[in-house]
This record gives sequence, structure tokens and C-alpha cells, in this order.
Amino acid sequence: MQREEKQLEATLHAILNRVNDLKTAIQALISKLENEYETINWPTFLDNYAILSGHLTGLSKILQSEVAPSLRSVVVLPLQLGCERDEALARLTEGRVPACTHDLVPDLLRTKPEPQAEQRLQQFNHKASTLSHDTAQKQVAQFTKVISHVWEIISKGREDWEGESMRSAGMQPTHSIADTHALVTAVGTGKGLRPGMPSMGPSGVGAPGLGPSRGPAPQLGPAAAAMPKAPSAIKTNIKAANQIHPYQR
Amino acid sequence: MSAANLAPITATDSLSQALKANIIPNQEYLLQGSVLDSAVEVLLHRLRGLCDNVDAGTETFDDQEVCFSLRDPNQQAAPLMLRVRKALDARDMPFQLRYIGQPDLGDKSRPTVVRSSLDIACSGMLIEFLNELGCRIEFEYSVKGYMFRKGRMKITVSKVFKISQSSMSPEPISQSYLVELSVLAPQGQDAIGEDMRAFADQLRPLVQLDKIDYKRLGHMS
Amino acid sequence: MNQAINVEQLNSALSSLRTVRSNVSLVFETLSNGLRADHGEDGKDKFLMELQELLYIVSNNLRDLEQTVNALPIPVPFNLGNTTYLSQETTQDRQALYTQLVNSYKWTDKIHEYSSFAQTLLSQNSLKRSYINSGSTKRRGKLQSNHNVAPLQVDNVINNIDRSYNDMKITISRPFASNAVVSINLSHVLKAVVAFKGLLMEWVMVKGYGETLDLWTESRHHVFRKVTESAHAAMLHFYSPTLPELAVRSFMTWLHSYVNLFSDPCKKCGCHLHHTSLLPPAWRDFRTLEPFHDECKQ
Amino acid sequence: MKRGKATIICEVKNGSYSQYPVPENKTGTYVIELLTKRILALGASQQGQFLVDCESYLSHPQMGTTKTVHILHNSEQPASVFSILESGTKNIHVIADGLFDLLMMKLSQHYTSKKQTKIESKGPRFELGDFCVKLGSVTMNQNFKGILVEVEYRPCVMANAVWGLLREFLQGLLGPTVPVQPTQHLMSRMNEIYTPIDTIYQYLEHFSAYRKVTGMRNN
Repeated sequence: MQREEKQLEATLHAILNRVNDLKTAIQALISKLENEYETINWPTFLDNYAILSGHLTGLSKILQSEVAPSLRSVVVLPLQLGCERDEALARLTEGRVPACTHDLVPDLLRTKPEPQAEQRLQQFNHKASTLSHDTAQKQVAQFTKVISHVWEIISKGREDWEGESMRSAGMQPTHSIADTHALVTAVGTGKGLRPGMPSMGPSGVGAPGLGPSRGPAPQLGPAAAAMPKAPSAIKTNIKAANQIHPYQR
Repeated sequence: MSAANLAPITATDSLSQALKANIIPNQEYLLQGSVLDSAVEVLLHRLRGLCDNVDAGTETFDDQEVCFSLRDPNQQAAPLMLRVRKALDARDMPFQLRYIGQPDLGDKSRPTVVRSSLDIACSGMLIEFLNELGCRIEFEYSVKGYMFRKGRMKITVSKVFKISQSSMSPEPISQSYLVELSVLAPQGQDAIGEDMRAFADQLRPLVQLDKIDYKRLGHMS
Repeated sequence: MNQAINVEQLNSALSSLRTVRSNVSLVFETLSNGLRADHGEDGKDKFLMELQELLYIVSNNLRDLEQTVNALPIPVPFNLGNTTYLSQETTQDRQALYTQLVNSYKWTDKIHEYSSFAQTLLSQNSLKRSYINSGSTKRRGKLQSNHNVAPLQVDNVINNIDRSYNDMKITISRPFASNAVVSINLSHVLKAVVAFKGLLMEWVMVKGYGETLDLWTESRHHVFRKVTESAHAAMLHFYSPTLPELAVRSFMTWLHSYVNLFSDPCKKCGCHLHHTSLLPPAWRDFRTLEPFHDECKQ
Repeated sequence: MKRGKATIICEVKNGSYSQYPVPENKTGTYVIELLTKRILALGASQQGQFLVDCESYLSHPQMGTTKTVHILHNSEQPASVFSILESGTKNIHVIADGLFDLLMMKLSQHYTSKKQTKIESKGPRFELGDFCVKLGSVTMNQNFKGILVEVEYRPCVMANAVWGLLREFLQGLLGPTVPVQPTQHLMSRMNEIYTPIDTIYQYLEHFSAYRKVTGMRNN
């Protein structure tokens, strides 16, 4: 018996916490709406709803879980109804419910949906259960179609808009993949930079590229004629020298 | 005897210490892209807004790069590539000798190309030295453009020119500027790659900076 | 008598000016305070009334002032020089004249003081190098022109000297207004910088080939500090205010003899290095230009 | 390039040091101590130690004519690596920053280090007026080889102008009978502005001589 009481207390405590969380979240939402409606960032404002729904699912989880059944067996009995202001109640509810009156109690202590709502729910359930599988599939397909169509429109709009913003800066496309590749291969492997051998890989075999003589070119003695920097006039020398330097082949 | 009179440690020792402490920046993180000539001004404008070294106007450079290769004597490994860069606009600056290893693109999750790299400042008769060392000139080109810095990142926007045989004015390779975003860092600092990605995104859609494997591109064509 | 009346009139004009000022400031004060509690219910009207009243007073005061001012005799204009324009600009910060005036006053005062000291000192001490003993007023005039020579003339003199040496490069710069600062590169041996006042040398600093040249920091090498000392001695030795060009030329000739600073041994002891100081012969005889160690020169 | 100061490096040999007969077994330390005493008596102050080392790499035999790359470090220029390539009669030098050593590791396929010829000169460093004197004992592979005395006269940048002065100083320090000769390299650069690489060349010349002697002995 005592154990059950304790459990009940713990459950109530948990529920109370959840409800309080929910309350503060709602308060925050309302105060935001009232005070910052001019500067509000709507996407972040929408996040508040996400928080609310998070709290709600948390609460319903507790209520559904196995800890709760004891609650079902607990009866709340309105002992006293009256029109006089009940200070204790007002304080408990932060001034929202000043008295336990007749018009409030049915709403506050309701355990089932309202009869009208219940009826409508039943209607819908019935409609859903009578629907054939095929029609359901058809409707789902239709729905997906509509959604994908909307998605297309939006993404196309975005593309247009981005293109527009680029064009408004006064340009057509600003880079070209082909140029990127040309430049990177040129710098990386020398493609297009070797005079006389247009597209030779880095390990190209054959006559060494004849670099034009450059600024402070080192003085090439006869011994250095093997070096590829020699002017083309002594090409024969290169061959001869290549035999001396087998690694140059 | 004071501490100053202690024997100096040998250069080899200090180098191996530095290696152990992993403070030698021998990895290059790289992203590449290009921008059409017509849009380069816009890009420069944007970079001026983003980068650090813009107080005294943009930094320009005009370099000549010669790429050497050194064959493996055992004919097993791929030839070693060495690059020499010299500033044409500041002739008294030392040469820059670079060793660049094979680029590693990694999988999709890696934000940048990573390749091992040694950047060595050199003076003296470097070209002749490399020639005598057994290196062979593979190709050469000149690059002229702008250099920006943002934190540790270096951004170059440059035009690549073919070196012309005669005294003709150098001929540009394409109608675009090469854009490179790179960081030199010690091994294992992969976090910088994310920063580079973030920075590259700031330049979109003007420039698309990407991991590009020039090796594969070279074979494709 | 006339003057006394003037003063009285001036006083009354000034006092009416003061009244105008105080009443105007009262207007502004009331305006800035705006509606007050004591204006009661229909405060707006009352406030306007009050303001009107005050403005009325001000206009009355202004009329008074105009009357008194008109009654004043027109004064003979003083010649105040530039200071007359002080009245044109009303904000203190923008004219910034006051501090300058004070400063220039201070400096003139100082110059006056120092020149009187200098005058007494010079009249007591008969300096050999100075022209004062000669007492000739003609020469005095000439000297002044040596302190204050046209830059072009200085350039000519120095460029002439520059042209006469192959291994000594002389360049002129003028970082401090009109006075030349001359830097000298003597072969690969040394660098020197000489500050000129007109055509008279004022300061010499000698440094090594690889060092950066400036007027005040000493060379980090002992030998060039020694040479700097010798150069100061030479500068004073060759000083001749009457023939400044000759002085400069002789100094340069003397300085040029340092071209063999490291290669020639001392004429007296025959050694490169002095045995105690371990310095090369850093002294050059003024006439023969022969190298000596500082310690060997007697 | 940074300008250097005229420097000569002089070798102290047992023979030429005859005035002070030195017992064979403790040459190195004894001579160094003796010279230290002398130079301190002249009024010098010790300013730390110095170290010059040299490692040589030989090209792979597959690569044709043998070439040698000498890599030298000098504690006076701690951030630099001096690299001299010996190819036939020509010497080509490059002065690089410290990472050049790493590049040599990358080139290990092409150029292999001759570890047993790693040679260094190490010892105290003195300052005396405008002179800087370094007394180095040379060791190759931990074996003592000899003593090299380096004298640097810092105010002057031309070896030609200051040669007499330096010789006088060295002979004053080592004794008048010591022959002081410029190395071949210095001879060719007497009229040029002296740079740190010139010091390195002088060391290399001396080091090579030591190695040659060793090689002959080994034969």
C-alpha cells in the first residue's frame, strides 16, 4: 500500500514537472509574440512550436506508460463547488482559476473528449475503415505527385533566383571547369608547357624538353652540355652525352 | 662557465628533435580552382574583404617556376619532382626550392588534397646545382598574380604563362586565373582542412575550389 | 579728459554687452528646460508668454547696446598683424594659435638669453679657430654666409670632391631641411656619414662596410670607433670658417687615405696590429697621410 | 646574401708546432688548452662554443660519373645549411634553410651518405677586440684528427686587404714559424667580398685533406 502511494507520488511529481515545462514554454511563446513581434525571426519562432510538441509528447508518454495505471484508478471528486473566490486555489493557479465554479469544473475535470468531438472522430474512423486499399494507394500517389511538383517549382525558383543574383553582379558564369583542369594539369604536370611535346606525361621518355635559356642562366661548360638546357643547336651532343649518363636515357 | 658556453647541438640533432616534436610543416593542404579573367576583379574584391594582409594594398607577385625531375636510379619509383621558384619582381630574394610528394585525395570525407611538401629557401647557384645533381628540366612557366593571407591560409590568384622562346610577350595558358588555397602544416593537423572548406565556401559561386587530381586528369586527356 | 570719457563709455558699452549675453543665455536656458511644473494646466501658453517676455527684454538690451556702441568714438585702428584675424575665427581649437604664440615667445626669449651668454663667453675666451679675434667685420659677414650657403653651392662643392675619387662614393641627402647629410662609401673598407651646416662640417660617424649608416649609433667594431675619434679630431683640425671649401676638401682627402686601413702597416712600428690594443693603424697624419697606430703617432 | 667577415682558417699541425713539443698521446686537448691560455692572456673572453660539421653524400653508381654532395653546418649561421656539389673540377654551392637536410633524406635513393667520413670541428670560441678566434679540434668518426684555428676579423670584408693583418695575428698567436697559407678557394676570392660560404669552402678544403690522409693510411 505504501509502495503504491510512493509510486503515485513519483508519477504525479513527474507529470507536474512536465506540465510546468509545458507551461513555461507556452509562456515564453506568448511573451515573444507580445513583446518581440516586430523583430521576431520567424524560423526560430517556429522552433518554439517544436519545443511545445516535444513537451506534449513527453507528457503523453508518461501518461501512457505502465507507471500510470494507478492514476486511472484514482478518482478526482469535486467536493465543493461555489461561486466564492477561493484564495488558495487562485494562488495555486496563479490567478487563472479564482473559484471552483460550475461552469469550469466539467471542462477541467473531463476525462473523455467532448461528445461532439467523439462523434466526429467516430465518423472519420468509420470513413477510413471503409476506404478500399486501391483508392488509398491512389490518393497517396496523387499526394506525392502534388508534393514533388511543388518541390520542383521551389527548387527551380531557387535556381533562377541564384542565377539572377549572379547576373545582377554583372557576370555570366565566373569559372569554367575546363579552364580549372587545364591550369591545374599545366602547373602540376607541365601539360601544354613543354615546347615541342604537347601532351606528354611527367614520365615522358624521349628528348628532354628544351627549356629556353632564362635570366641568369648558368654558364654551361662542355661537360654540362648533357643538360637539357642546352640550345637546340647542340642536339647531337645531347644524344652523345646521354650515353654517358645512362640514367637520363 | 656559463650556459652560453655549452657546446652547440649539431644540426642533425636539432632536426631530429624537431621531427620528433612534429613541428616541421611538411604537409600541404590544398584546394584548387579557377576564375575567368572577366570575374577576377570581383574575386579580388571579395578576397580583399575576407583576408588579413590587405592594409597596404594587395600583395602581388611575379614568379618563374622551373620543374625538375630526378629519376630513380633503380628505375623503380616514380621520378622525384623538384620545383624552383624565383621572384622576377624581387631579384635579390632567395630562390624557393620545393619538393612536392604525391597528392592524396583520400575519401569523400576529407576536405582537401594533402600532399607532403618541403619548402626550402635557397640562395646560390641553385639551378646549376640541380642540373649537376642529375636533375632534368621538365617544364617551366611563369606565374603572375596576387597573394592573400587569412590566418594560416594562403590564397593565390594567378595567371599562368608559357615562357616564350623569343622575346615575345609571354602567352597565357588560358582565359582564367588559377586560384589556390593552401596551408603548410605539420603532420596530423587535419582540422585545418575544415577551415579551408569553410573559407572556400565563402568564395562560391565565384570560384569552385575543389580537390583536383591532376594525375588522373593528365591521363584522361 | 577725452580719454576718461572714452573709458566710461567703453565701460557702459561693455556692461550692456554683458546684459545682452546674460539675457540671451537666459532665453536659451528657458528654452532648454521646456515646460515646467509651475506653468500649471495650460502650460503651453504660459511658457510661450514667458519666452516672448524674455525675447522682448533681449531686444531691448540689444537696442541699448547698439546705442552705446554708436556713441563710442571710432578708434584709430591698431596694427595687430596677424593677430587681428583672431577675431575672425571663434573656435579656440581651430586656430591653435595661442600655443604657437606662447612657444615662439618662449623661444625668442631663450635665444635672447643664450645669445647674451654666448656673447659674454666669447668675449672672454679667445678661441684660436674662431674669427672673432680678427675683429674684422668684413669677415664676420663672410662667415655668416658659410653657415647659410645655398644648397646648390654645397652640392657643387661635394660633387666636385666626389668626382675626384674613383673609389670613394659620396652621396648627399637632406633629411633635415636644407642642411646636407653626406654619406661616404670608401671602397669596401668603410662608410662614413658627415653632417653639414651650410659648408661647415658638424659631425662625423664612421662605420664598417656591412653596417647600416646613421648619424648617432657607433660602429660595433672597435677599429671604426677609433677611426671616428680620429675623424672628429681631423674635422676640428681642418676647421676653417673662412675657407670652408678647403676644409671640406682636405678632410675628404684625409678620409680617403683610410682606403688602406687594413692593408698598410704602421709607419713607426712596422706592424699591422698594435701589441696591446690589437687595432690596425687607425690614425692618419694630417699632412703626410701616413698610417700610424694611435699609440705610435708621437 | 648576408655579408661575412674576412676569415682565415689555419691548420695547426704537430710538426709546425715544434716550439712547444707536444707528447704524441695527448695532442688535442693539450694544444687547445695551451692556445686557450695564450689567447686569454691577450685579453680575450670566451663566448660560447662553436661547431662546424660536414657530411658527404655520394651519387648512386647508376647515375654515371660520381658526384659528391657535401652538406655542412656552421653554428655561426645556425639556420642555414650549406651544400656544396663536387662534380669533376667544378664546385657548386647552395645555401639553404634547415629543411634542406630533410630533402637530402628524400634523395637517399640517389645520394647515399658516407657515414664513416662524417667530420666536424668543435671547440671554444673567443672574442678579442674585433677578432673572433675559434679553436676547433677536428674529429672524424669520433677519432681525433687535428686542430683547426679559425680567425675572423670582423670589420673587414675583403680578404685581400686584411690578409697581412690576419697573418700577423695568427703568427702572434701560434708562433712565427707557423706557415699561414690561404686555401685554394680563398686565393681565388681574395678580391671579392667575403661571405659565409667562403668560410665553409675553407673548412671543406681542410676537411677533405684530413679525409685524404686517412684514406691513404687505411690503404
